Amino acid sequence: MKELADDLRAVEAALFAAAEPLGADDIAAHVGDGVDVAAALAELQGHYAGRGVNLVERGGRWHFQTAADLAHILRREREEPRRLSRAAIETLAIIAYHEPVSRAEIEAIRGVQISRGTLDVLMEAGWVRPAGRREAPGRPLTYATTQAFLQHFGLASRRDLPGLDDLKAAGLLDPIDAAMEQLELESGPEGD
Amino acid sequence: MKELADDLRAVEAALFAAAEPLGADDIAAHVGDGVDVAAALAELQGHYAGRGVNLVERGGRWHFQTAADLAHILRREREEPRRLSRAAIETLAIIAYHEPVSRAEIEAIRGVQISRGTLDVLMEAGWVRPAGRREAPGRPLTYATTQAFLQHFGLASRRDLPGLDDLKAAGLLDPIDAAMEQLELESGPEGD
Amino acid sequence: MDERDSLADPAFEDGAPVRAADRLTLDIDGWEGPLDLLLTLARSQKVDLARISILALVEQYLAFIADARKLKLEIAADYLVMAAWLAYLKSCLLLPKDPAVDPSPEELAMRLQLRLQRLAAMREAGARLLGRDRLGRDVFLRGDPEGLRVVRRSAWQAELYDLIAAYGAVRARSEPAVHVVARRPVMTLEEALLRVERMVGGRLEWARLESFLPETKDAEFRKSALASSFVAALELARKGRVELDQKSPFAPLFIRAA
Repeated sequence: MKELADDLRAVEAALFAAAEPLGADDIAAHVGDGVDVAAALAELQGHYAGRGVNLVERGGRWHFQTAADLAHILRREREEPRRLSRAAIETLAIIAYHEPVSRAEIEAIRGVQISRGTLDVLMEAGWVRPAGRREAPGRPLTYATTQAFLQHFGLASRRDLPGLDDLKAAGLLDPIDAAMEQLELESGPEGD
Repeated sequence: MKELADDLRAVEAALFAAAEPLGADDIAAHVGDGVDVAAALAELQGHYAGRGVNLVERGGRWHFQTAADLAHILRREREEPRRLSRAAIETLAIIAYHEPVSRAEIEAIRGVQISRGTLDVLMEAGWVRPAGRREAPGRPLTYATTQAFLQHFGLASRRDLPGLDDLKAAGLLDPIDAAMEQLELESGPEGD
Repeated sequence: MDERDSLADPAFEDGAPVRAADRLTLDIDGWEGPLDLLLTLARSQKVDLARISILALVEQYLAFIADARKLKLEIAADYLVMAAWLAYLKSCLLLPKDPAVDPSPEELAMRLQLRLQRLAAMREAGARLLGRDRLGRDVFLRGDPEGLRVVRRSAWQAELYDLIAAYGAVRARSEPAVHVVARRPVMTLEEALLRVERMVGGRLEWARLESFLPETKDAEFRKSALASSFVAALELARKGRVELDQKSPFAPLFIRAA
């Protein structure tokens, strides 16, 4: 093996040793200011591509994790981390694709009330957090996803949400009123 | 980067994800019987030699660990600005004006007992040092200020500390105590 | 998203079933609300939701609810509200167009279609999320990280002024406390006795007590002299040297030799 630059080794060691994903700032604080952390991260990511362990970025933080295709050899207990109800899964998806989003908005999309427990489960899992109040009548509380959500679902950022661009392009993430206006512009009223 | 053999990747991932060092048998149980675990371990060890993380064997069990020369980055010091407590600043002032001074003398001047922690804080700050024992009954340890003390407070020497007259003029002191003047006269050469 | 969606949408205009708090909702075969049921029925049309026949969908929904009623299943109110609204929509769609009606039935149908598309999109997105390589299920973090430690070191801070002020405070506190009471101008009882006795002498005419006081501009001293002279007069009266006379309480006090 070729000798690695000391900077690279230091960043590698810090990431390996860390119990939590590290931001570039955290890494710099450990390895010293003179290190080009961003360059080291990019190079390390290359080193580990195709290996049994990969370096991944999740919401601006980096960590090593095992390669996804090796799941079968590592999943000894075969335990599903957390079985989510259908309501919880839909609610999580609505929050992720629309955030920040209020409870009433979630209910409008699902067409039913969400029970108190649904949001609690998502917050307890650490995937959803309150994200401030909307400056609108009633000042409703809004919800958004967390860093842990990105980590758990293997997303480098919210832009990586599956199908996000398609949904946006189809106008399916816009309010219905906006979508209606759009439709009226594109074509006259359609009667099916 | 060259593609690693799947066997090697599997062994690498198993070792990485393990909560404790693994024997060759443990690894075989994960990755399957068809794998030459010993060969894979030897090759992996080569891969990681000279990196920030090494694959090491201890008593027949294998695990990853941070390269010995990088142990220092696992520990990061962070400075937190803290203000001295009232007891500490008074004790420091008494030492500065009366040094070398014993604990009992400090307490006599303060009129209040000082806790062990107070002197510890001042020594941790690097402003106070033990200054030998007094040739008196009980041979009490005495304390004095340090060069760092002078630097922190921007003093060229202890003689730059305002005298009692100055303090009085500034309204910081009630009528002068004769014993105090005596002490001020005694404060001879500084031994830093 | 917009809060108005749910409010403005006619499907939920009147009964506001989405908001009906604490109402017992009977899941019909596990559907989560009327929109969920509609979406399931729409799926059975096996066409793109964008091309779905809303009229056919309405027929299916109404038939479903009618069946459920025949079976005497208890149907949650929000399903019935939706059924009523859909029946209204159906009649509007079938009747000749009335341009005065706003929103038009076509627009209402389009809104319903959009809602179904949105719900379907989110349902699919949820499934795709859950199917990803999830941490702790498909991919794993290092099992036994050494951990990074942050050692907090206190950077102690204090200003020179704090130091000096503290010293001043210590010295001030440890000063022996000596209380000096300023001497007030007083006339003692002894002085008053001598003075009053001397001045009364052998005079037999009445004289006011005030006439025995020394000349002074010091109000404090005058008060003291008055008090002492009064006590002196009482003492002299007790010994039979003087007589006292006062017409009424607080009236002037007169003295003469006995």
